[in-house]
Amino acid sequence: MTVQQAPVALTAKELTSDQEVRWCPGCGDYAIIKAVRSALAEIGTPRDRTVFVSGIGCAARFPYYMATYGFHTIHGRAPAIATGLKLANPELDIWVVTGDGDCLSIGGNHTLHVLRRNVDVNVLLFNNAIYGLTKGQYSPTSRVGTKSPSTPMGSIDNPVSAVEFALGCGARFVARSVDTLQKHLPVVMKRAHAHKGASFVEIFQNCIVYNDGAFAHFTDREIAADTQVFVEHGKPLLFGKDNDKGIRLNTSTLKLEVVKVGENGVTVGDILVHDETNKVLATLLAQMQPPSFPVALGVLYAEEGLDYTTAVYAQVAAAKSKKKAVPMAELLRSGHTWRVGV
Amino acid sequence: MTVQQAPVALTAKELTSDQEVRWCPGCGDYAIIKAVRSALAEIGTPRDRTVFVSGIGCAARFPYYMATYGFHTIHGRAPAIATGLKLANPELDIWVVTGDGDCLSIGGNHTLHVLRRNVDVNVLLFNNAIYGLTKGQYSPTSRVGTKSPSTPMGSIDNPVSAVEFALGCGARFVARSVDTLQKHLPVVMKRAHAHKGASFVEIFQNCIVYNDGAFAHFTDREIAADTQVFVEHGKPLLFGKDNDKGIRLNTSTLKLEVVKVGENGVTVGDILVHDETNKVLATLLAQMQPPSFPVALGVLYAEEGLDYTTAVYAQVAAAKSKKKAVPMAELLRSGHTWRVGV
Amino acid sequence: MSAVSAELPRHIDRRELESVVIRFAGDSGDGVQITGSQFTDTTALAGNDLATFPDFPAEIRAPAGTTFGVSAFQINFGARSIATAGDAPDVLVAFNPAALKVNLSDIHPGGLIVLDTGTFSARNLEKAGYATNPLEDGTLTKYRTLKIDISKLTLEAVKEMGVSSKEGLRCKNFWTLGLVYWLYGRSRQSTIDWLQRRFASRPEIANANIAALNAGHAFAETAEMPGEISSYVVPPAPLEPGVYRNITGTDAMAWGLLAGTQLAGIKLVFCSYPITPASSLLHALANLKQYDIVTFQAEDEIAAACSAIGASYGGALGITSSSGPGVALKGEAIGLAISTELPLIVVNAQRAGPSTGMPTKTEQSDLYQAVFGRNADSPVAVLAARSPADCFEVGIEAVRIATKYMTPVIVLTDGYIVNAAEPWRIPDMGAYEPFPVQFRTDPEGFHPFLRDPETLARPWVKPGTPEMMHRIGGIEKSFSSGHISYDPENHQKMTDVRAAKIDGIANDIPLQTVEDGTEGGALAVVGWGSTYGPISRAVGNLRAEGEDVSHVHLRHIWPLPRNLGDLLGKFDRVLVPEMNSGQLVTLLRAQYLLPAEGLNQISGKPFKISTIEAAIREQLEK
Amino acid sequence: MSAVSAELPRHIDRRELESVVIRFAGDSGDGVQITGSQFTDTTALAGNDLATFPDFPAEIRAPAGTTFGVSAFQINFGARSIATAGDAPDVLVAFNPAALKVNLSDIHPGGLIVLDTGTFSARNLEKAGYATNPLEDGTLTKYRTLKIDISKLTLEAVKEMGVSSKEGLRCKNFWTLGLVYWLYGRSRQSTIDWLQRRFASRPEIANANIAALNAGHAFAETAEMPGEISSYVVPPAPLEPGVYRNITGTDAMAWGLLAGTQLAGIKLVFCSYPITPASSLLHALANLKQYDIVTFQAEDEIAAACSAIGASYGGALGITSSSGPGVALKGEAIGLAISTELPLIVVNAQRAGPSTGMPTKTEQSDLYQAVFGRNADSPVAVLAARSPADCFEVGIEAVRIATKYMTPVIVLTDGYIVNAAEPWRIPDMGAYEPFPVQFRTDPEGFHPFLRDPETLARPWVKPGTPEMMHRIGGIEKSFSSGHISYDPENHQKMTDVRAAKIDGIANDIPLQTVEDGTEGGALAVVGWGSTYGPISRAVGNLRAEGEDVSHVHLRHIWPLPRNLGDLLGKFDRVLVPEMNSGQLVTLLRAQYLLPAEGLNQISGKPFKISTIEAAIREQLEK
Ligand SMILES: Cc1ncc(C[n+]2csc(CCOP(=O)(O)OP(=O)(O)O)c2C)c(N)n1
Ligand SMILES: Cc1ncc(C[n+]2csc(CCOP(=O)(O)OP(=O)(O)O)c2C)c(N)n1
Ligand code: SF4
Ligand code: SF4
Ligand SMILES: [Mg+2]
Ligand SMILES: [Mg+2]
Repeated sequence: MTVQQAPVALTAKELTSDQEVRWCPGCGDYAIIKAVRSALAEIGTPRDRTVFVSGIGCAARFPYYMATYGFHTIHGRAPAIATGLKLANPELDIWVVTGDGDCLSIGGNHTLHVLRRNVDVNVLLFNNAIYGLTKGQYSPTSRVGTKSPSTPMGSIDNPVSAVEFALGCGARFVARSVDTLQKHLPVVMKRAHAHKGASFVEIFQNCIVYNDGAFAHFTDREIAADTQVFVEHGKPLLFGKDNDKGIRLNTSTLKLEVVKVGENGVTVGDILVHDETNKVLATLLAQMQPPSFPVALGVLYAEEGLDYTTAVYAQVAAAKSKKKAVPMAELLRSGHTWRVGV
Repeated sequence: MTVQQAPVALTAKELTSDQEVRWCPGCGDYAIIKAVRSALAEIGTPRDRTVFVSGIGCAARFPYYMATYGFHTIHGRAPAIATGLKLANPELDIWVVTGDGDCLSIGGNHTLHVLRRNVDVNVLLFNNAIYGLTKGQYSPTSRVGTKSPSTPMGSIDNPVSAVEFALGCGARFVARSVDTLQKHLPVVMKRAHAHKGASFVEIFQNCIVYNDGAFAHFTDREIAADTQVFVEHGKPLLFGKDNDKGIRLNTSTLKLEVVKVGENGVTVGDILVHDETNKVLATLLAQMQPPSFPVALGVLYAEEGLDYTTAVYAQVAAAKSKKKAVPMAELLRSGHTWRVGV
Repeated sequence: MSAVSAELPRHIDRRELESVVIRFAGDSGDGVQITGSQFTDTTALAGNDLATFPDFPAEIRAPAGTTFGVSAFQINFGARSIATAGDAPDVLVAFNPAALKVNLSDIHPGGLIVLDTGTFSARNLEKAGYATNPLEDGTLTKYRTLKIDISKLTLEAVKEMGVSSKEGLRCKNFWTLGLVYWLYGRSRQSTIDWLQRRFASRPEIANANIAALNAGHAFAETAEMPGEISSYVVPPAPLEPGVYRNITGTDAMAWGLLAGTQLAGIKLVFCSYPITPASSLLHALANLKQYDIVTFQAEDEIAAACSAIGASYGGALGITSSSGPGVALKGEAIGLAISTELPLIVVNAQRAGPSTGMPTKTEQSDLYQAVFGRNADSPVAVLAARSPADCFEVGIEAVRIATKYMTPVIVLTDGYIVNAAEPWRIPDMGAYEPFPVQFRTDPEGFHPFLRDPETLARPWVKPGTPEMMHRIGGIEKSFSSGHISYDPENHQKMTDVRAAKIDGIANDIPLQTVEDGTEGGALAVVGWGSTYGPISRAVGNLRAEGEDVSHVHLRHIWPLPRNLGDLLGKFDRVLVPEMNSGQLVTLLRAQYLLPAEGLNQISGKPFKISTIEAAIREQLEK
Repeated sequence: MSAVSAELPRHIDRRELESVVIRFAGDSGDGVQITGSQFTDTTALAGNDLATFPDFPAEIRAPAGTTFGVSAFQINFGARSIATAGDAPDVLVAFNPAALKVNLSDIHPGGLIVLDTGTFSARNLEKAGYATNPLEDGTLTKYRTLKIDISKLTLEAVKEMGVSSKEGLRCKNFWTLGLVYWLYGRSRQSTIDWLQRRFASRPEIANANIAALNAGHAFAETAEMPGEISSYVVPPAPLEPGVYRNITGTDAMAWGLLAGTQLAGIKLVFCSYPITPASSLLHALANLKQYDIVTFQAEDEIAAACSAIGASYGGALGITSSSGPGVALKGEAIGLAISTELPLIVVNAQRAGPSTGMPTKTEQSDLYQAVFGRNADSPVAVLAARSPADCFEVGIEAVRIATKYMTPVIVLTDGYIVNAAEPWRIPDMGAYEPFPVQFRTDPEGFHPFLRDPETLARPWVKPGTPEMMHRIGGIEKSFSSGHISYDPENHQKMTDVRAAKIDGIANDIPLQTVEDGTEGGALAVVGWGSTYGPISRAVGNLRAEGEDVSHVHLRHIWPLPRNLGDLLGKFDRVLVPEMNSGQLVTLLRAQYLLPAEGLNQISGKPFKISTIEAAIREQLEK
């Protein structure tokens, strides 16, 4: 936002539209919308300055359920539409809601460019590793071997890692959370919103109908403590039930390893401290996968930088101060003209 | 290639078609085609098993000048077309020739997917950081501030780094070279060809007409020794006129630094040894930029993995062994049928 | 309250019925589609002709009990030839209040409504938007109703079967099916067999469903059934002798494309991106890999079209499929195939638009896009399937034209055709003449844009063929050398020859015949695609009444059959019913300067026979 | 050999000329386009009417001396109104052998050819594909020639100016221009002024060019010029009084769109992706940022269209532009704008296709794409500009329709129109009635698909407006609530209302008038777009001969003017010349059942007047 306004008082209920929600009962999207509403209530941007732009998919139904402005567009193109909207009015708070197919299959190119341009919009990727709306085909984030109507013998494509991709695109804010983490999610969203420039948030979302339990190996409550690490800037990367496991960098192999504090002489001082401004660290964290590693959640990377529309309007202002915007009638007469008759 | 065949004897001349070359005099593309011909002559795949597929742009004229099979397609789609071609005939040697606009602007999504799927084609990106064919608009790799017909006040988008992008997409072979490096280029291309799966090679190419000298700050002969480092698996990352500068990892900041062997007690043993199987190292190297760092050239990353069409045909074979391909007449009668009359 | 109460007009006529239309409707979770397809299979085995129309809700899994979560399946079966799924159901089976709410207005007075009273709770009535209970407020007085607490009776029937009560309740569709089987004198055996196969690994589920099926049947047969109702009889239809099966448009298209590539002797590479209602073709072909088929789920529709083109360049037949919005994305790539003269098939399962529109609803509004929807002068062949089974023939014909003329072929189906099923007399594969592709291998005098003097097709060369190396691309090329050419006269010549090639296909397709009626007269009703059913029935009905009306149905939309203009010229009037705002009619008027008129319905639903009959009568009265 | 030799027929008639066509041709590096535009400016100042046609080579910078590197610029100027760049040049200025080779066949016998003999080296002759030297082998006997070693004379003229010999040789176009100025009695002053401005920072270059210009002029004037040649006179044309300028289609469109948004009182957001020949509009608008214009080079055409739609959703006017293949990619997004009823302008600078085709050559073959090229029933407004200057009016009209009717408007120009320039009488901006957009801000009774009863347009609401929060999307919505709706009748109603809205635009545009001729008669020649020039001249010529032929030219392609059918019905015959295979003619035949016939040229070049004249005569003789 270029204009800072005092936050207004808002409740989750005021952010809820009158439309009947049409996700399957038990869908992770319910949890996410709850978290978004609570984050937005805390952020306090007036509802009339908030816009949700989405593509197509189950996730993309999101805007209908928010009592803000909303645009449910076409498959994969939400980042481009959001860019145009931001160009027209940089003062809007724009959220892009997208699914793994929408964002990384058909929409991969627009995701790349909205991120590298650093357009000040917040991209929320609901990753359920499946095409929900079209009834269950595998997606670019589905693990190899996913059986689906289009891959009855199992998928063979290597999945893309959403956050590694975002980092490779030049994203300056990359974060990750899980649909069920109702405390963590709003925090991440507030950070994304506060970041000036494009923010990219991957949310692991359970599709109960077509890909139930796709992330259970690190989201199940019983094992979560050992399979998730919450990264926080300036804090050591510790995790585990007893918070005694940690991530250490093996400087000779340049690879991460999981160690236990107190074992083999490992102290907390040996544990990597998270630095969200270090892109290489973010890449290393992004690559961690169970079972060898916990999944890194939180803000993996955040780097300040000029956002796109600010730069665009700075040029418009510069143009105005350099060349006078003479009235149309005068513009038409600029350059060579000549008079006939009269 | 699935079928290994003995290489045939080939000369650069035999690889040259009878079509008049239509690049501007002095264009870097001339040097690249020379290097490609010499690499192909050494590789020795018969001309009739080699196919060049390109999109649209100056670079994309490439196939016309090769006495192999060639398909000059549409803007940005060469990776998708090459994928289909490889699916139809996995025994072909397929090279994709693409420009920075073709590959990273309109074609970004197909580049992502051909790389993550690991389709066994060799992508050669001729990066001149400009749109040559359409007369000089800035491209996604143009540095900020590029004045061009569409950005008369200078471009404001952050450029994308081709190799960081490729790594983020999950590419398993990523290399870099320069149009004028006539010894280095063929070596890189031979490595790309030998790699089974998708290979991605970025070639810095000078567009003498619209972006002359865009890379001069690290390609000019006089300064090249100090602004380029040639990475080789298992060898220390040394460079400089006297080969006494090196790249070291600062393990506390997790950042690279340039040091001088012999100064401040630095020995060759302190210098990072290139490990082309380490993706994080590749990311670090990819990020190095003049003037603080030399540009890393050579094979930044190479990791074995099942290639796409091998997996596809393995499934076809598995399907055949599991379900009999009964004749059509029988297939039509499978499941419930009933007889009327007779 | 007893489990059943019947309010039936007395003295029901137990006569043999010529045809019956039943609609099953319920929550997405009620197994409505399975019930419908089991009834269909059994009905087909009984020798009736039939047509079906599955109607899916737009939501994946809408909250239970809501109107927008209602799924329906309609079947029309009869002792005579059946062309459509029927205008209005004679029987509605409603598994819950929402299903009743959504479907009631389609039932004509006196129709039979079978209801599960067990679902008419206050909560469900509210979710369905009923202020008062329709079972009690007189809503249903116009209809015959069978109000049964199916839920309760099902739970009783399965209680000994070792399934949970949730699983038990899921059997209520089979209980109901048992009842309906009794009504029409159907055998339960094929359904029992199917359940045993389907739940081979969970026999308790199979047994529970079978128990429910039998219980529903027994219920109808026994005293608990109101005495006035007995079994109807719908005798077998006089079908052509042969072996029959049921087939959906999707399966018929998959098999037709496979059969076509076998007749052509080439590999099929199918590249697509999921979209409703086109995805099912990808699913069907993905299950046929044993035929050396490669299926590829691309990253988007552009990549799908482009990879198909790449495959065709490689010497396979590249096929892609989508629905309207996805086909829109393929336009530029189709232009490349036109310019490089590569075979390509684009199957468009049309749906209601514009834009996302109503993805689960049917429409025929992509004819303009197929014929005209690209930049530049870029003609292609366009075919349309008229019914589920017809997809087989159209699939083969598309392969023949694409490979013989080295051209893209656009095939139009629609949401109705791909999902619906009809009985199909399995054709004799031996009767199809093979049309093997001749790849060029002779380098003598070769260039890639040489032409066959008869078809005007260019030679097809597989990369990998010795000494045939050549380059092609989307830039204009010289007629005489195949190289890039910017020569003005050459461009004219190439544009003309591309058009002439497509135009020439008209010499290689059957002359247009009259489907039903005479070669001239007062009125021709011209249709294409899935309007076949209602038009043929409407024309048939009115001809039976002695009206001078004939039915002409197009398979070839472009080029049009050579004699079509003359044929239509022999009628006083031409009426063109379309599920769009008038697209074929534009083509016919422009081509033949005939004052053809449109009958246009854009509601996401197939035409009713009565709508077309009314329009015909109006035309005849003019 | 002396520096000049002339072979001219004796006794040249020194009469005043009514019009002259000159073509400058040379290597891309020869400064041909600059020469042409300087000649144009000077000619305009002299009071002639004129039209120009720049013809760029397909290559960026082809190797010097090759035929495919030849660039050309043609100007037709006269003492009467000039409508086209002329059929065949009276004068060819050829800067090298390749330029002669490529252009000679267009010159009619007796035409004047000015040659730089200094470039006729063996090497250059070979590169141009000349086996023998055309200066010597009789090739040129049919023509009048001025063979001058311009290279040598230029170097001599600039040798004192302190430029390198490479830079000096680059002045030869100005030497030649000086000579041509003398031939037509032109003042050098405006060119001298231009050179001084252009090379303000390198005065030695300016001076060298001025010296060359003067030297060429002096050469012609002095004894070294063959005695038989003297200056021709082309008197001023009787132009309407006013202030004039030269303008290209690109600049006129940029200014028209800007003027339109000013009249509408909204911000212009222009989103595009480069493509020949559309890119120049992006370039032009990128230079107008001081008008609060935002220009955005998107990652591809889809993103360009989508970001424009996003901008319109945001309350600006989103405009996108491309050429055929790029517009093909925008089809799906245009559908979204149709469904959500957002204003959007899509400017298509048409080029020769299909596929990549001949990007630098002109064509009119995207009319089908504009009118029909999308999935589903998705009507939009389509406008076409007839000439470079007309782009200004069309740009304004497109903004008016898009914002008033909340609809996409497709604007068709072409490669000829965008690059060519013509003198333009600068309109009085005060004469344009503003059409300010009224954004809705009143929440009372609001929903986003309410409609203005007259225009049927829905209200436009800027996000950011208090208490007007709402959601829109590409799914079908309820006519009465604006919410998602799958209701069959509603879909029919919405489809009908979308069509009626576009159709209603016909009530808000001028009735079709006859450009030249009468409201009825033997033959109407109906054109659209850039065929305006040759049609108007051909019809004018034949009417001057007393033929009964009239010219009707369309700006509004869809909807068509209300009276068009009636108007055309008053003619015995209708002829439709198009630079495509017959696209408007399809529309007219389908709409009006008129036996309109096409005159079709698909060569990448504008029609010659003579071609149209011949076709008219043929029609009149039928
Ligand atoms: C152009 C286009 N192509 C395809 C589709 C069909 N389609 C709708 S949503 C979707 C993918 C949904 O997957 P995802 O983005 O992961 O969202 P989810 O439903 O899982 O939330 C597809 C393929 C479409 N609507 N438009
Ligand atoms: C669909 C489409 N959009 C745009 C173009 C115009 N176009 C041709 S090449 C090109 C970009 C060229 O840049 P690059 O890929 O970097 O190649 P280079 O010419 O620099 O080698 C563009 C925009 C096109 N031909 N097709
Ligand atoms: S299909 Fe999956 S993602 Fe879609 S609404 Fe249902 S549970 Fe959620
Ligand atoms: S424009 Fe640039 S990239 Fe293109 S051919 Fe010329 S020098 Fe090479
Ligand atoms: Mg998903
Ligand atoms: Mg480039």
